Amino acid sequence: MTSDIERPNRPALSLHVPEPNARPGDEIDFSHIVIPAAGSVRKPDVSASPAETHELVYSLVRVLDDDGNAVGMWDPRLDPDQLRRIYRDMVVVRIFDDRMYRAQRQGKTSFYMKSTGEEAVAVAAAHALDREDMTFPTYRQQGILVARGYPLRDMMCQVYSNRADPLKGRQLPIMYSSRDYGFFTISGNLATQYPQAVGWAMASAIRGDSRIASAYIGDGSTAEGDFHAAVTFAGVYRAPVILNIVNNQWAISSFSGIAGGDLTTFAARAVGYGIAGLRVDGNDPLAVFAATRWAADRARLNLGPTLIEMFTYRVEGHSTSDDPSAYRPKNAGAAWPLGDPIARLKQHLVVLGEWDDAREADLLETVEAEVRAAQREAEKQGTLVTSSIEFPQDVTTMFEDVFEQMPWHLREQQAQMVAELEAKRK
Amino acid sequence: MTSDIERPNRPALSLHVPEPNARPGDEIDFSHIVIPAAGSVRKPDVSASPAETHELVYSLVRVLDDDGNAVGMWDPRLDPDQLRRIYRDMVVVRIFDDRMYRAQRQGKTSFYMKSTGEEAVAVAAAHALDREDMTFPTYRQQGILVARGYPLRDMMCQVYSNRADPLKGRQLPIMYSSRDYGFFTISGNLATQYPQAVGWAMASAIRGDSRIASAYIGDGSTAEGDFHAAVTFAGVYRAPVILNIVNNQWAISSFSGIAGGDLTTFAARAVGYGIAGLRVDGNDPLAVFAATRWAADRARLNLGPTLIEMFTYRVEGHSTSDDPSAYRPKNAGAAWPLGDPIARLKQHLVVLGEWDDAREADLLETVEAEVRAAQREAEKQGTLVTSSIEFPQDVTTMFEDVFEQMPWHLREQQAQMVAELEAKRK
Amino acid sequence: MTVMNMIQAINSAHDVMMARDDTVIAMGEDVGFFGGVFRATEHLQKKYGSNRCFDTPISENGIIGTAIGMAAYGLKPVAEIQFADYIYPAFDQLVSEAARMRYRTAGEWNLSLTVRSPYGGGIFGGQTHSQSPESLFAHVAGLKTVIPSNPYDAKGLLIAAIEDPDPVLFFEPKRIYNGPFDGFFDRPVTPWAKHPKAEVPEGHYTVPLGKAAVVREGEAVTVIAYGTMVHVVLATIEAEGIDAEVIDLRTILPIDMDTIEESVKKTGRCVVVHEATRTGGFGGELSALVQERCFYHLEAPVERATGFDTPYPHSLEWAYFPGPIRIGTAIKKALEV
Amino acid sequence: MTVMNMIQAINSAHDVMMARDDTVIAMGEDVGFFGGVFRATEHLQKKYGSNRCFDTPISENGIIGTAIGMAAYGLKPVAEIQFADYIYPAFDQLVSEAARMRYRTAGEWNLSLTVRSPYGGGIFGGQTHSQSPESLFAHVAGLKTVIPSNPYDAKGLLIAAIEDPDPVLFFEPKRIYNGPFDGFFDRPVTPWAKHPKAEVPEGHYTVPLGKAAVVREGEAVTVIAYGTMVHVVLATIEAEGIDAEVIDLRTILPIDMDTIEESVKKTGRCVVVHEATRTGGFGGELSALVQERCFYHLEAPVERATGFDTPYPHSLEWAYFPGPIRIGTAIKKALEV
Ligand SMILES: Cc1ncc(C[n+]2csc(CCOP(=O)(O)OP(=O)(O)O)c2C)c(N)n1
Ligand SMILES: Cc1ncc(C[n+]2csc(CCOP(=O)(O)OP(=O)(O)O)c2C)c(N)n1
Ligand SMILES: [Mg+2]
Ligand SMILES: [Mg+2]
Repeated sequence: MTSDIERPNRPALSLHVPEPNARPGDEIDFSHIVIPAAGSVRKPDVSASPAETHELVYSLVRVLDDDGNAVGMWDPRLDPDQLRRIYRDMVVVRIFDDRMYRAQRQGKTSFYMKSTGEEAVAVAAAHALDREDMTFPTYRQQGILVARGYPLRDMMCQVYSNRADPLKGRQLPIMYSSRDYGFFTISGNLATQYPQAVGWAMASAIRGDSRIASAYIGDGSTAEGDFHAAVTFAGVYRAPVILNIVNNQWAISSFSGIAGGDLTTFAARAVGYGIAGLRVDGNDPLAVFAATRWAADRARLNLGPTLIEMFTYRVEGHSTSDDPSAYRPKNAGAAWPLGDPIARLKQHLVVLGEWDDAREADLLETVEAEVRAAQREAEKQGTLVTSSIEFPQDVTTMFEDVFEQMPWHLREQQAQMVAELEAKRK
Repeated sequence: MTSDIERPNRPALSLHVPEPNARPGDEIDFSHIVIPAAGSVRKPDVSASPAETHELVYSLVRVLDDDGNAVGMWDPRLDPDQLRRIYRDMVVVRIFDDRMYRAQRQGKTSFYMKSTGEEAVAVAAAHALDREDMTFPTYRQQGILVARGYPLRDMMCQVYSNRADPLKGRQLPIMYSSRDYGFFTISGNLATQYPQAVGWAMASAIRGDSRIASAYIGDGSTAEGDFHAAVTFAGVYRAPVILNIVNNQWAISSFSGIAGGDLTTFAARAVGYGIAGLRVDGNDPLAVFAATRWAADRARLNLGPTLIEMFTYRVEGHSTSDDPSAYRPKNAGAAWPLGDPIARLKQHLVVLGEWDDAREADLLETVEAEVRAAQREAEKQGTLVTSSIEFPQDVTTMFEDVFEQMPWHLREQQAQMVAELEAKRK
Repeated sequence: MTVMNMIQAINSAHDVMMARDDTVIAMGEDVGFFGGVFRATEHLQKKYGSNRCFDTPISENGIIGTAIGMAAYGLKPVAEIQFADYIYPAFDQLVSEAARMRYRTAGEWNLSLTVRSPYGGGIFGGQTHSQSPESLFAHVAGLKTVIPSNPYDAKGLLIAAIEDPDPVLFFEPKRIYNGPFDGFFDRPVTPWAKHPKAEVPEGHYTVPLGKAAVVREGEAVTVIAYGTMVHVVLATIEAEGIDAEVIDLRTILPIDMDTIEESVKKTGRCVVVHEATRTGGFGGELSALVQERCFYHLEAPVERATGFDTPYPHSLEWAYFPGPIRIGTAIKKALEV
Repeated sequence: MTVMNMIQAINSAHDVMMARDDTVIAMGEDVGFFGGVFRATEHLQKKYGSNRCFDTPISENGIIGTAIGMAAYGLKPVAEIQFADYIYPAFDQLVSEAARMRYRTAGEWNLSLTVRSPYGGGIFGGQTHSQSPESLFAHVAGLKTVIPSNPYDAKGLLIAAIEDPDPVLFFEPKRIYNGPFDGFFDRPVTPWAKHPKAEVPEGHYTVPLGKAAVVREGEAVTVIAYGTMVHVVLATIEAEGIDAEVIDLRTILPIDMDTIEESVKKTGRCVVVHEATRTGGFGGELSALVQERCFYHLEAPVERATGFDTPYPHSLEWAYFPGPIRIGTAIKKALEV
């Protein structure tokens, strides 16, 4: 044991704080992003050992090449109708996002979050799952609801916290919940859904059910303890769950390096836990579909969890409360080298001869009309009321659902509130 | 999207619950343990990239071979005096443990925990660190205090919660704390010390200091969220910290498979986070020393954290409250194929011609006497008092150190307690 | 009827429910093969399989997080947190998730989830095996909290908790697992066998949540307690010869105010007793409620006898623990005027 | 003196302390380059380097765990938890570690650690951007909790917190970052500029922890509040024409009982106001203390006006929020008899 109080032979330490390679004013620089050619990544057998997947965590599963062709072992060989359904759903999400974003700007609600550029991660994955599988989304997988045919109007009613809001005005906009559509209630607390998904999957296994769970988490949120608990439990009990990490490279203003993204890939976490892992081009709908289906098949065969890094980019601000030009170059989203998932699938359909300008115009018109109609319907049920006590909802519902049975203290408080509102209205 | 409500094509899932390969009544079976030959593992340069260490996480750094020779690149080439100091310290720990265990059985204290078989993990590592480096131990690294020369009597006074207990009777036995000896206060809450160690190391780096931190956690406790936070922060900020996982393969009654140990090694966690990792024969004092020194050198060069799995075996019960024969074969500890760290270092010293029976007898006698003397001294200060209010300590100290200044409510309560004791004594 | 100690009663509640309802499962650290460090889940793995009773990784966060997922699926998990002092890593999942699930989904998802945990002091467990954190959970809308004081109630309340459609925290005063403790640390321990509440039916029955028990009727003063403290209070008033009415709260939330009000309006005096630290403890809430609702009946201030506002000190336990002197002093103060 | 809003005052407290003492560092999610989602740490990274002001991973647990280690080393970290609703993952590190460190080491280690967090409702933040969890921390021996109500106090208290040798939780009522809020949601917002407490010295000064402020003297009733509620109370009594004495508690723990007792003994009546849910809230503790210590001066029960015992509902905010009607009703009730 050395004991040198003055420690003359010991050099000074220093702290390393990761920095992105471009800040506002700098040229955006994606040169560090390594992009393997589409089709270049091996597809392991569905019954492969976790270790056999581990080289994949350092690569990138890609199916669509630059010319719009589907290539390689991971091509899921979907028929054109299904491709068009996926395409359409992504278009719906984008148009929906745009309208709701504008609605927030118009003061019709308090908050909104878009998923621009990340539509494939939700939509194509939902298409690869069974309708009965349970998804545990974050606030950026509204695409799952769309893909499963949840009414746009109901989504909007939730966003507006209006009379027809299925969640009775209790939740922030976009914190959807739908048991029937296999869409687990979104939490405002990051990462909590991850162990819940694992628990749900364990329960399905305990019951000899056949349904699996699919969970989502952001790159930034992987730092939470819940992430670790989830992956640990999933591995130990071989839970039938897909653990998606949506690496859009930003967490509000901090880049993925602050979550450890400079050290290795997020998919590599799978190696550390000894479970199967994949790293996927999240802007390639076919790759997303294929990887999800592969992981789902594994889970259904009782081969346990797969951790999938969906590598993508958050093209717009974090939410309506955020202005990304304060912390990254303005054109960052547009410069993302892996392109736009909607444009890429469209190109593929065109290459296949299954899409053309007329169909595109037709689709846009139909979807725009559909979204507009839903919005009109939703707004008939009101929009968020902020400076008034003329609530769209029956305000006494505030005290319901704290417990199944309302205890005396809540009944008393309910009566108190009713009296208060009467007093206020006088 | 498939939608088959009856799901006829989907097989039933089932839950996997890991089980150890032997339970009470079974023959103990260590045949699954892969033991690479001593000296067979490459030693990377201290400035190697984390990736260059990653093959090591699936192997086992071993220096002492079956014949007691130190072999291979990892041989730290310690001089015989240092070897004898390490040997002596381990012997002290074992004898100390035995006496305190007996003291607990004699009713002199409430609780005790031994580190039998794991002495090298603490002692040899402490010898490889600077005296000023801060250690963040669990309850099984009492060897660090011994190696740093902390008075045995003071340790015992803590165990006895007596008049001279440096912690004033406030902490459970064995929850030592000594700032001067670089031994961070042991917490009853598992894993909390891990991010604290990383924070301490970050602070050292922020201040341009040269001291590093070394943290310990058990295999079972790696499942806690604190483990994940610690390794994430350590990687992101390249904190000068050694993150030891003491894999003694048990966590009270659950085996390491319940912590994920059936899926991969604990050292492999390093791969998932993209930091340096080593897997070390924790019963080989020279391997422990060499790995610790290597990781310390890396940290001092601002190359960041190293995660080290110290592979060992919990030879005895978890604590005085535990009887391991309820959940594993009786002879498990004795059958551990990697032997006993004290016996192995002794064999090495004998092979070197630096040890013999006379010296052994002499050492045992001296240490026994020393420990006995310390115990006598400690017991002069009293032992734990349970069914009485004749406390060895000044009982009013109970209200000190909640805050630096005692607020009015604690002063009032202190007075109340004094009055109560007077009433009780009447 | 059989004589059971509290551990046996709790074990029996599991057993009865696991036999009746195959969606009931037991999980936690050391809960499976070993049957729990206090043996509350002994034999269950053997009887019901490791699918329904299993060890978990040491991650309280993961235990509650996955149990929430299981409850969302439709199971009725009974999760053990090895000591209440170790529930804090799971605090977020309990407070932000379990408590909110029904509300934030407008009733779409409810969680029939029970979280059991050995709790309280009196066993020389030091700072991290002695805590009483009930008031932290009582403040959280959406959680029920239960603390039994005897084997009969323990089994009946635990079955009621497991059957309850909402998340219930079930804190088990570990000091009285093997026998009621009167707070006189220098007297010999009495086993449960001698206590009437150790007569426990072998089969299914419930003790309703949200209902307190008047365990002793009296006229002079109302003493509200729960868990271990019920026994200490009874021993205290017996020793002091005080004709107190003693309420065993049993459920911390929802509070049984009817029983409390009725009693205080009769006696005109009230003392609240708990092991937890005083400031911000549940005694403050009870005291506030009593004076809000019985102000004009109160002849003296509501007194509190509680743990002190320090961490739980290992060797000074009998100076820390709210024993007969502290409780007796508070009661006498309430009777003074 | 400059006119500052609360964010500017908090930013200035950091700036003053980081300039004076190079062991002070600022850390948290989005705290570095961006300067925090509420901009409380703006410019600090640029001015003091990313060594002393930096972003952290999204792990509240890790933020507090590492900050404890830094404080153990001897730094004075000021850690931001982005919203108080997200402090629960760090609950264990705060309760089991930060709060206990000095005690369990018999004074060998102390933690000069400040945890700041935007707090409270009134901004349509829904369930997870509106909570007021102060009572959870007030119950924990070893933690101090501070809640400022204006820019002057915010800066002075934050500096005192940073200089304090013990861990301090510093909750910032986000509704009043930009201007005092009187609770009349249909009136125009007033900025801080017009408020006397927006006159803030640019340099170093402290407002002592543990000292309440009597923000309005009065004879009829004592109203105890803190944070946003101070302004709502003042507006309410003005609207109702009540001669109340209003105490801004400022520090939740340690409680300034001297100031409270003096006032209640004068007025004989007391109302406690907070945003947090009622049951188990800090109002219960205050109510209990007041009736314990001022029982014979009280002419009416101590009343509480608080948030309701439900999760914080997004769109029903103005029915949930304890506004002038709720507070006025409680005060009038306290004055009735
Ligand atoms: C427990 C918790 N901590 C902090 C926040 C505040 N917050 C909301 S979103 C966000 C960033 C999340 O980033 P990431 O996980 O990468 O998801 P993304 O928004 O990029 O999809 C933060 C810090 C929160 N909601 N919950
Ligand atoms: C947060 C927390 N949860 C549970 C416990 C109870 N407990 C004490 S030691 C232990 C087992 C730890 O096993 P491991 O980490 O492998 O360490 P080892 O005892 O083998 O050295 C458990 C579960 C605790 N002390 N803290
Ligand atoms: Mg992100
Ligand atoms: Mg272990």
